[in-house]
Amino acid sequence: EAVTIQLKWVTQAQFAGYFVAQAKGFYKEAGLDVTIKPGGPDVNPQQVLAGGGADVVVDWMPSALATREKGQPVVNIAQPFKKSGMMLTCRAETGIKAPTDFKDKTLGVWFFGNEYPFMAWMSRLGYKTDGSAGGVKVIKQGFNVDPLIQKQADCVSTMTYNEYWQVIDAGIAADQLVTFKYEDQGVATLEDGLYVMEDKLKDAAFVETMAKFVKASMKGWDYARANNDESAQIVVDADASGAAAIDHQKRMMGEISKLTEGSDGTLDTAAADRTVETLLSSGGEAPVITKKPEGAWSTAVMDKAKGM
Amino acid sequence: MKALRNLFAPALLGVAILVIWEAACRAIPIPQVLLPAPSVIGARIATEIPLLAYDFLKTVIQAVIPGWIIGCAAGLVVALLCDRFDFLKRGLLPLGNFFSVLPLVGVAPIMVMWFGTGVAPNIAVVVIMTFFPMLVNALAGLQASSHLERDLMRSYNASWMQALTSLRLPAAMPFIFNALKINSTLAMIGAIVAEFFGTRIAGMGFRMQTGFGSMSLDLVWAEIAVAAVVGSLFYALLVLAERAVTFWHPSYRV
Amino acid sequence: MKTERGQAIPVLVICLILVVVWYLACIPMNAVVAEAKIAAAGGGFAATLTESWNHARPVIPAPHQIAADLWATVFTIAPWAKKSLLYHCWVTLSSTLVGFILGTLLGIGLAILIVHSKLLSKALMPWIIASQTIPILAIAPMIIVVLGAMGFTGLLPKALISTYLCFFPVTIGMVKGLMSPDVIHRDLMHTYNASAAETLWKLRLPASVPYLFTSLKIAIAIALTGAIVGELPTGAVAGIGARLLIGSYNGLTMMIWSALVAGSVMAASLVWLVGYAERKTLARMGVRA
Amino acid sequence: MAAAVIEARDLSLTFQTADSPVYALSKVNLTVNDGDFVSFIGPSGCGKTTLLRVIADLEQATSGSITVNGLSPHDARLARSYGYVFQAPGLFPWRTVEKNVGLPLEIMGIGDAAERVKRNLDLVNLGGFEKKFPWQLSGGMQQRVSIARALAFDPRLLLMDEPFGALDEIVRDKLNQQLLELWERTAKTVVFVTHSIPEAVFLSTKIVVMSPRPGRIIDVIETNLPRDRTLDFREAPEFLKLAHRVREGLKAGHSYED
Amino acid sequence: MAAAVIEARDLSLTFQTADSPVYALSKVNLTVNDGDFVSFIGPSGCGKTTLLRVIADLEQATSGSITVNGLSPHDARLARSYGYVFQAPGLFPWRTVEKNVGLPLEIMGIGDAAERVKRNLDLVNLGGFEKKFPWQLSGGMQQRVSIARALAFDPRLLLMDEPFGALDEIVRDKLNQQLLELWERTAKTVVFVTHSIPEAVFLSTKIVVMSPRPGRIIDVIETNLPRDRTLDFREAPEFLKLAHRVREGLKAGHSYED
Ligand SMILES: Nc1ncnc2c1ncn2[C@@H]1O[C@H](COP(=O)(O)OP(=O)(O)OP(=O)(O)O)[C@@H](O)[C@H]1O
Ligand SMILES: Nc1ncnc2c1ncn2[C@@H]1O[C@H](COP(=O)(O)OP(=O)(O)OP(=O)(O)O)[C@@H](O)[C@H]1O
Ligand SMILES: [Mg+2]
Ligand SMILES: [Mg+2]
Repeated sequence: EAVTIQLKWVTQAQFAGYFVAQAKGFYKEAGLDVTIKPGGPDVNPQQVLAGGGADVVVDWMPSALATREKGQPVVNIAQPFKKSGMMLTCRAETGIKAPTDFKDKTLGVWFFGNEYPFMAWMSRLGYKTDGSAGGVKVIKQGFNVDPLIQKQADCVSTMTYNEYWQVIDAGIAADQLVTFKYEDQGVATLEDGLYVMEDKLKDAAFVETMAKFVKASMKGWDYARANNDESAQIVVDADASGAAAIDHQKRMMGEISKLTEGSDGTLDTAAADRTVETLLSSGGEAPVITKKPEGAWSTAVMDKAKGM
Repeated sequence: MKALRNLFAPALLGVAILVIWEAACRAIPIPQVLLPAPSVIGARIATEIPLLAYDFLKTVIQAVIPGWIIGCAAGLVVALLCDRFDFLKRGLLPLGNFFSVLPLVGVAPIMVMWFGTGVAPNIAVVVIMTFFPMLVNALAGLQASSHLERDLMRSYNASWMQALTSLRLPAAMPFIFNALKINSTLAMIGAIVAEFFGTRIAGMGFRMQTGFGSMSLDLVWAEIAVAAVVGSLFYALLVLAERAVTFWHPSYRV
Repeated sequence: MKTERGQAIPVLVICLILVVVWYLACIPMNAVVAEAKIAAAGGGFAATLTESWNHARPVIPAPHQIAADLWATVFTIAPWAKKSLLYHCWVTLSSTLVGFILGTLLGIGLAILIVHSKLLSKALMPWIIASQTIPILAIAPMIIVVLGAMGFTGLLPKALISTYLCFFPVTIGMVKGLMSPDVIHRDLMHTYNASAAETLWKLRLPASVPYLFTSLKIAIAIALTGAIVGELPTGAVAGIGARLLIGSYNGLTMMIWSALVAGSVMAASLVWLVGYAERKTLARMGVRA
Repeated sequence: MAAAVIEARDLSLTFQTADSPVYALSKVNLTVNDGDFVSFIGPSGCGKTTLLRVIADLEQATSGSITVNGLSPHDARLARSYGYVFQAPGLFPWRTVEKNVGLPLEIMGIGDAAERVKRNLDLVNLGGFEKKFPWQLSGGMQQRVSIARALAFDPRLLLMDEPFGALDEIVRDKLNQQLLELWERTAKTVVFVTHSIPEAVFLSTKIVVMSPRPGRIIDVIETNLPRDRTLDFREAPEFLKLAHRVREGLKAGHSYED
Repeated sequence: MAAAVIEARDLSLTFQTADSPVYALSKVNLTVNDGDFVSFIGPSGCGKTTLLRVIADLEQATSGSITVNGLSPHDARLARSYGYVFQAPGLFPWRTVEKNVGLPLEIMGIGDAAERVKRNLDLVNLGGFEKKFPWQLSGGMQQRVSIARALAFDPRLLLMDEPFGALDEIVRDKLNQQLLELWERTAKTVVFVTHSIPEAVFLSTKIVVMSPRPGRIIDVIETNLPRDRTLDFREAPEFLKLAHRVREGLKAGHSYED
């Protein structure tokens, strides 16, 4: 059976589980012929899913919920990532020690759907984000950490497994940095989960295929956690751009393992509810969701997978 | 009256496109997150006018127009320098070609590095995009005068500057206007794309990008519609100016 | 021809000036990122130079750093390996060329239609213009998704984005060019009762050649831009655009810059090729030097 | 009586320009019969070219009527009834001399092009210049190429706008004679604009004298001279009488304006 | 003896073309003195325009030497020594008639432009056409605008390439006379290309007869006629004798080629 999976971002250890399952033949064992499509800043997995370009996509929950509210019923079928890797990294020299010090500072934020946890956090802290005095100055951060390195921003968004290490690589020692993990601030949202179209779940055969897919993928994740270095190499080999560097991927693999640790793919509904809550409190002129979603996650596939 | 008639044909075609689009969206339910129906987009435009106006200000007034002016001026000046100093023509021109496609994707982040987090990097991107078409067209245009006309200026021992203003620039105008027109649309694209990579959190490009993120495709298309209208008006103005300046060109004497 | 022969020295001189300016510019521009290291190295002039010219993540890398990266990715790796810059150049080049050819044909075709039919020109032109004001990067993902759903993947979607971008300058230039024949020449064809096709072929097209080549130079440059942009929504797996994106994403400054240089070299070569074709064509048409 | 090839009735043409209208033709009446050789003569700006252009359907009359071969000028043009030598050479700069002369043959799909091109280039004494481009020719040579081009496809009706203006007397005399021979041999109808009174008298069966502001016909002189004239004929008394009449007409036209 | 304005010694010019070289000028020797009125006459393609262009520094001789006002043609051009009427009008289409005539005045920074433009347009009988664009003029009118343009800045040396080719006899006679008056009044030096033998004889102090392939001078005729001629003078026996001599020279030149 052919399965196409659309990743959220470029080929890197963040998606090691799928690449490992592919390379180690776990998919083949399950009788699946899997195509992995890398993503990028211009790829919206939900759009690819809607356009029929993929059967299943890796995406973050805020984006999936937004899509759902726009009338495109996508459903979470599995959640390999237990924890969020998002954090705000600040230069220590700016004097920021706690969230209360953000006042009038320039903060780099990722947009493209990733800004909502940040907005929720700021509104919880009582900061205005429209640039008015007494609030915080928000700049749109590209997909790297240049604004921090070049001192255009006091803090930037980073992932524990990627951008943070770019800051370190740029020659800024860890003790010159202050980090705030979203997980710790109570504004974390669920990251890399697997999503499919809701109506397809009515088809038992599809559920069966997905169950096989999830099971094999989770096997990949388990293997990746156990064999960090080998998995990093697999990712590097899978990268067609030739840009992935082995050292960086190894380190990323280590951090990713911390986020997937303990997940068998089952969605923690409490975490999902917290995500919804965070998003609902984010406010702003274009709220990502305006009401609590119904049926945005399904256990059908996981139930089946566990029974295999 | 004539203007009205001129608008009729394109308007008819436009209405046809919209009707087909709307019908398609209803008949084969195209997912909203792929392509919203015109009616949905229209509704969104109606409710978002202040936001669209604000983005228009941020993108068109602050980035497109200054960038277009600087880029076109720079292209023209370099073309003139190359024309004036043969050494530059031979030395600089081949290098000028290198800047013809500094790819946006690579340049935009660098511009942010160099020019900071304000509007300057966006302007810089527009300048880079518009520079080359003007350079190439202006150079071709400066060659467009006839030998007889140039001999006449020679017989007057006209200085380079005089020959330029009396003969070669007027003769180059059809080419220069081609560049201005091409650049008017390139500048719009450039400014919007620059916002994809820039740091500002306002503007048409920014709104489109976040619109994608939150799957508000109707908002994306609302911005696209504004871009199209603005771009077309910009272009139309240039066509009017072109007609006034190059009225003598055979293409206007059918 | 004359200019080509006498080009080497001026180009070298200008290059030299550029390189010197570049090195000088590195010092103040890299000051922010390098100051800590300069201080660590004990400060002073020598340290300033070495640190600002050799920083791993500079605001602007020194030319020799780019050259080193280019050397490493072009000459030390087999050209078909995916770490080789040549491989990525080829990926981009192939969709550029396909896009350019399609765009040129489309552009000329549209120009011909517009010149021959007042109605078409009135009805089409505004929409062609409007189409160009749609930021391609905004709709590229949709195009790619839709084409992907229709079964078109790989080269074609990227080439189509190039086409979309590059046909416009050709159309604009050719409309002007096809309208540029002198009144007396048009009258002459008129007296022969020459068909539209003959007038096109024997008068309008030859008269439009200067406009055509000017447009083609711009079009091929834009086609390259389009190909690069088109690589982003296709998963950025290969090509100059992918290098730029991933280099930027991973903070690999040298990778960005060498990709930029590679892109520029390609562009300059392509533009030069068009210019060469122009000179040859004009010479064959007996145009006075 | 021969059939009328050109028949103009009360033909007027006014150009609208930015400042004031120009009355280029005003109530022109003219009949050209089959086999006629008609010359237009008149001061610069009197509407000779304009009248020729109306006949050729390159300009539309503002009022009045005109037929060419019994058809409207438009239909006559579609039937490729005439060859036109413009006042300026109007050669295509990207074509060599022989390709320029061959242009109408290509368009009309006429065979034996090479032979015709050669014959007509020889006629205007330009053998040996086949491969040159127009800018490599002198002014008079360009004009001769354009004459060869109009003759190449052997039209029944020839419209010639100062074809010999840029030529010296000797070549001009020669071409005058050749044109006359051609006309006699082929019984073409020729409408000819010239500034030279002797040329007009020598060549024509009918001389149309025009006057400007507004452009109009002030005299039509039927010459009734024998068809087979030689150059010496220009010394004959009838010739001189006719020339005198034309000159007087011209002067009268001029006196109107200064 | 007056100072030599133009002095050419063994001047040759060969055009290299794709097929064969064209010997446009071959060993030309010529002296033009201050105040001379020199006409070049010769068959089409004999190098008249080319010689004028060499004098004007628009073409470089292949061998031989030439001075203009004792300077090289290049320096003479830089000194704005001459006014040139080209064979084609060469008007700028984006300028009105008056702006075209005013062009050299603008470039040379000459004052009282408006007055000069008006005077010269009147001279060529184009008053009332100031605001028209070139394409709104007849061929002869365009030619006259270009004459007015060359006269506008009152150059000491006038180079005129068939200036009256597109004009009718009456206007031509009038302009001939006006040119003659101008020449007498201002003691200009004029170098004049024409195809009309009477015109050449009537106007010139010196007639240069040229012949083609290779382009060369075959006769230089000093006319020694009185300076104040009227048009009737064209009936005088000396006139006819000179005209005959020029015609014979021309024929001799022609016989060479056919
Ligand atoms: N396109 C035009 N627009 C306006 N006026 C025009 C146009 N063409 C010609 N005219 C005017 O019409 C009049 C007649 O012009 P036409 O060319 O017929 O003269 P002509 O008799 O051929 O003169 P010539 O002997 O100088 O060639 C002139 O006054 C001219 O200015
Ligand atoms: N740029 C050029 N390249 C090649 N040959 C040329 C060029 N210009 C002129 N010739 C040739 O030089 C010769 C002389 O040309 P020129 O224009 O001087 O003749 P002309 O005496 O002015 O003739 P006309 O009376 O016809 O104007 C001609 O045979 C012409 O073909
Ligand atoms: Mg005329
Ligand atoms: Mg000549």
